[in-house]
Amino acid sequence: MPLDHRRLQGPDESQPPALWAGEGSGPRDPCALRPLFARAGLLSQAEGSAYVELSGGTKVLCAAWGPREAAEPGGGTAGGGGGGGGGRLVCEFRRAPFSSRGARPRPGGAAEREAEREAAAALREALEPAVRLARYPRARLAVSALLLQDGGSALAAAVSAASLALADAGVEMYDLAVGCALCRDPGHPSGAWLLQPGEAEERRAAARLTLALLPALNQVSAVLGGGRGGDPESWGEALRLGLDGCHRLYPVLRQSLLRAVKRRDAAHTPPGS
Amino acid sequence: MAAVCLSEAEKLYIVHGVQEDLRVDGRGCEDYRCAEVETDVVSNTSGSARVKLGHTDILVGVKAEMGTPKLEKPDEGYLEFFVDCSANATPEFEGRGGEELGTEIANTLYRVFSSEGSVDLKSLCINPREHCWVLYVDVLLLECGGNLFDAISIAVKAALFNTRIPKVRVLEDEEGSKEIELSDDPYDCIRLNVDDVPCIVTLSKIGYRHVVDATLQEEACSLASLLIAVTSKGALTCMKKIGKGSLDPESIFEMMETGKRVGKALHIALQKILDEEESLGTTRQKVGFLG
Amino acid sequence: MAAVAMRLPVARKAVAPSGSRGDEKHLVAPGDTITTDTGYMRGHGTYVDEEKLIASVAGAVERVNKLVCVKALKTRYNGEVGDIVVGRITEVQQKRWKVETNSRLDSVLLLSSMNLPGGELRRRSAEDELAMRDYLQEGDLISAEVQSVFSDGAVSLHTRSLKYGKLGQGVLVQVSPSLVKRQKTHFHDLPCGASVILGNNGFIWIYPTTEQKDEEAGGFTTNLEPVPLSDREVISRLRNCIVALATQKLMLFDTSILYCYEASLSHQIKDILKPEVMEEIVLETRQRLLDLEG
Amino acid sequence: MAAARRYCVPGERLCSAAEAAAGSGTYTRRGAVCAALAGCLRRGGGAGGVPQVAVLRDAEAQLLPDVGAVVTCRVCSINSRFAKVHILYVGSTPLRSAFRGTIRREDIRATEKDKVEVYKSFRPGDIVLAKVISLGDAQSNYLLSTAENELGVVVARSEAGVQMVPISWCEMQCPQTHTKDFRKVARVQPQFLQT
Amino acid sequence: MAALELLSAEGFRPDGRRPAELRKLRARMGVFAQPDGSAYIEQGNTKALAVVYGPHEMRGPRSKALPDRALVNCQYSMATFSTGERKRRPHGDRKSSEMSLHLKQTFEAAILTELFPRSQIDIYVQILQADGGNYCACVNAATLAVIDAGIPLRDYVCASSAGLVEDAALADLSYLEEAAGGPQAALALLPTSGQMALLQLDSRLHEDRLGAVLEAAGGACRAVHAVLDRVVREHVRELTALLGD
Repeated sequence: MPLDHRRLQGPDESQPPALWAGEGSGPRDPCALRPLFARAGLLSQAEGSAYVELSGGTKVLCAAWGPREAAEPGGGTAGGGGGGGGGRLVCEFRRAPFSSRGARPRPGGAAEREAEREAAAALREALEPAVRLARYPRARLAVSALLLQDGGSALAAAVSAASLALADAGVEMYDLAVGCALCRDPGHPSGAWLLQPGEAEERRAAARLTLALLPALNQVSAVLGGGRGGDPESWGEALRLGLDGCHRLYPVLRQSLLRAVKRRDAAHTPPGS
Repeated sequence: MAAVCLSEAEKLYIVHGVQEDLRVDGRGCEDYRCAEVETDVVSNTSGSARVKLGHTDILVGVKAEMGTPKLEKPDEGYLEFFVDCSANATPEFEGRGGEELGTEIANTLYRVFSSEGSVDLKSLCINPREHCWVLYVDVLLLECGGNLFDAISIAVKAALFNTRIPKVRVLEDEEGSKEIELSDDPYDCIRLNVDDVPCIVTLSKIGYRHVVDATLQEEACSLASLLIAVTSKGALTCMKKIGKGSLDPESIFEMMETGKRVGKALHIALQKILDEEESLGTTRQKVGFLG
Repeated sequence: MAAVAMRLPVARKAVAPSGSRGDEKHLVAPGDTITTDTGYMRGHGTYVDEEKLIASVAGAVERVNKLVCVKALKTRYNGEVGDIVVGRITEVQQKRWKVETNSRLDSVLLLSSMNLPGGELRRRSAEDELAMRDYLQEGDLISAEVQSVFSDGAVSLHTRSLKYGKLGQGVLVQVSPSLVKRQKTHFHDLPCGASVILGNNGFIWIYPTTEQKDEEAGGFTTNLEPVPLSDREVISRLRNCIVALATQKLMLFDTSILYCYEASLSHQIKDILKPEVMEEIVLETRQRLLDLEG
Repeated sequence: MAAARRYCVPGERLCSAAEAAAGSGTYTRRGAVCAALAGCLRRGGGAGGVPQVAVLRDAEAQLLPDVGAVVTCRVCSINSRFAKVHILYVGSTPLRSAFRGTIRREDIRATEKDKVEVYKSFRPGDIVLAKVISLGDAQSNYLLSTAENELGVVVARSEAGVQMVPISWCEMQCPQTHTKDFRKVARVQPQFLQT
Repeated sequence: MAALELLSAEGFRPDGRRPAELRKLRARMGVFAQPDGSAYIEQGNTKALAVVYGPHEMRGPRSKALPDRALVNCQYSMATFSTGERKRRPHGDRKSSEMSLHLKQTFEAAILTELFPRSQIDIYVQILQADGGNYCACVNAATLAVIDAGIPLRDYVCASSAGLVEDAALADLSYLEEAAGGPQAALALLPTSGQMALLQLDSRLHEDRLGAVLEAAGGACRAVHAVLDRVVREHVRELTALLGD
């Protein structure tokens, strides 16, 4: 049998040892939020854009486009219910090929596409209540999120970044959407919930939860969680913790958006006027 | 989704009715429609069940096939979910029309069963790292009358209860090569413990209240629902908001409580009916689709 | 308080047709030769092949003089001029609405065939065309009368009477059109405290009885006040009774609905839909109807 | 320029609805005017003396054609019943992407509607001023009308490729070949004329 | 391994049938409430469901509507658990598209489509359990569903398969007999007029033997017709009795 010399003779699938080593992170304060850096309006080609980074490695870049004519007339009414309703929000979520280390599905493989599509659907459900779609009849708004590096709590960061990008694009919204993730550490004696878990914590976790809050309206726009989280009281506690986390993140996002607006304004107003 | 279109006045009538705890079909907010459960309806599967909940009609077949364990969990078997929204349910699902909903439901099922311990996966292992049983849980949607998630989860649990996996022995010769021998006796089989298999309770927010087991018409009136997977012991294994709208934090807490309460009742009723069916033994006259 | 009822399915009991009147009828299935006599005229549900009159659907043969028809047990709605129908708007087009009436093609309601706010004799202007969605939009329910039937079988409706028009709060039940008995009137204010419209197309509308009958503005303003609980109970009970009658295949008309309603009173509203209760109350209704006939 | 400009983000409560009317870029919720855009706050006197708050952005980028708006569009195809156009401008704001619109035969001019013929009114490539009369429905696009003196063709080219000159409300002439073509000509208002 | 004996010396088949004998056939009309017509059929261990929607307004582009008759639209689908080895997709593969096309051709021949210009009739069949004769079970189920929907038919369409083993023609093949790879034919017949709606022949067959195989298939179709006819009449009689009036 002819040997294939061009390729290394190794197992078909392999993982770097780091995956199994685990990190020797000490106990941490479950309520601690990882520092968040956000900047809106950094891409010039997109109408609106935002970049969100959680210290510890999660990096998400989002771009948003304002109203465009819906691809086919009437295409939106099928799912819209109630006839000539508002516009459609189209969301996309992509993981960069270099976003994560360790065991990940083959890039561009069916499993990865499936995971991306599920995340995109979750993103849409989290953002839809925040956008005034009724103001954009027969039009289509688009948001695209690119996960550059996955260091845990990626979907939550994507929700925050996407809502900043939409606001930056000048889309009319009821509120910003702030995302926050939690996980339940199996090692911890009381099984406490951790806010904004890192990648390692997320992988070990017995249960995970991602929330999105519209802070001014005090409405929850996304709840997505699974795992062995215990009885409703425990999940309720997680929810409270997470919502509190969202409230604490909100000022950061707000500031970054205001900064972007001022920058834009300054660029358009000639100096001295 | 097979959505129905309602006039504003009809929606208003439904919303007001929910407010008064009297739904259009006379139910209260926490009442399920009458459900019919039958197991062992497809004979060439390892386990199967058919559940009718109002007009929603679900057929689930479980097939056990031999596979290789996943790398992360070398000593466990695993479950694979597939949901076929067939054109039987509504012409909208023809061709690839049902695919989107099907993957959404399948993804939710993965999430619901992601909790360790819902099914004893270790018992599905034949020999670590090499062979295990893969349970293909295939859901077929035959008719769609609202509340798909709950009906499907009931049917999945019933089908898993009905599943019988043949016992196998691993024979090892001197050289270390292994051979798998299937038991000759068809009655010699493993059964799954389904005590911890969760059921989904979908709570649809209509007006200021929430209802369980919404019909298609009620689903059209609801902007947001919370889907909760509850085990018979009252533990939650999955939580998910679905729909275009958003929810009040307070109402989420209420919904979780209701979900737990209703979920427990659901498990008791289901277990009772499964036991009752089993007690009838093999002499039970099967009803199936001919009934 | 959460109620979850589960059961094993029960095989249907074969209905003993002994001595029932079904035997007297001439029942045919597709492909059956009804007659080889060439003197007959071909009606619905039949076709002619090699000078034989052959059935194309399964059902009972009906002869009216020389005309031979076979009436199928269950079909889509076949429109006839003068029928009362209940329909749902599916599309707003230029100058007309498309209406779903369970026919084989969507029915149409022309802008010119309806009463517009402001009276009968108003000219339909271009503004009316643009404001069509304000009158009726997708999802709205209307009651109407069949004005004409096109050659391809599509139905044209009109609402040029105050009793027709947009429907307000209430509940719609859809049954097979063949279950609705043809009567002089299809609008009934039932003595139990609610009203029904028995559309010939099998759409049945149950709504609270209103005090004043003639509404102004041609029925475009809908009453958005909550319906009182007592009325809701009656409507829900009626709805479940109609579903029960339809499941058990009993003809729907005011008396049968009323009898069934009365038979159901000993049960809770939500229990009516249990198979055994349905069977029981419909059987009782059947018996009372037979007694009535004498 | 006033001292500090106030900037706001969506969801921010601006004032109570009793104090001021909600202008563009805002919405009212539970008796309060809230911002719907990220932008600069402006208070001003609205109609009837009631003060109005609005949130403005530098560029009115997100404008959509609305009923009643005058739009500039290019004709892309015609048939006997209607002309299909691409909407390029709303008022004087360019759209970032073209929206499709339809001018039906009966909406071309205000009088003698039954005698209108589409090909005597528009030709593909014409630049037309029109007014949005409806957002259309599932089948159709934006419905536009030119049934006013001020609306209709403003720029058209002859077969020779030269820009034509209007000679009456229904005719244009090519300055080179002197051939006349039928158009539904707009009487352009002076205030709309920019260099 | 010795080849499986498909026909014993005594003239019995593996499941104990005589060559011309059908498997046990049971059927029911009106299984579901929402579609216009529905039916379920069991032919031995082959189980199929059929539902009919229509005739109704065209879905999708109106331009596809036929001005003089109804469009018949079919989809054949197999439940992923229906086969011995799990199927990956219920439909959309080459084989099921071919089956869908065959069904469409069969029912275009039988339904009086010219009565419903511009409309559409959807027939969806679903194999729940596959044990040979899938196409035939689907045709039979769909016939019942079409009758249940009250759509005019020229005649019943009855289908059955037949094969040839050692000069003997076998009717209504099971999966075991199909898998043996001998010549086999699937026939859809309008029994009263004796017209064929579809005939499909797989593998090589000597032309002299065709007659025997066709005869076996035709005989089986007529036997199927007898059973279906009984089911329909029973159904009609029961409902007419209930409706009274």
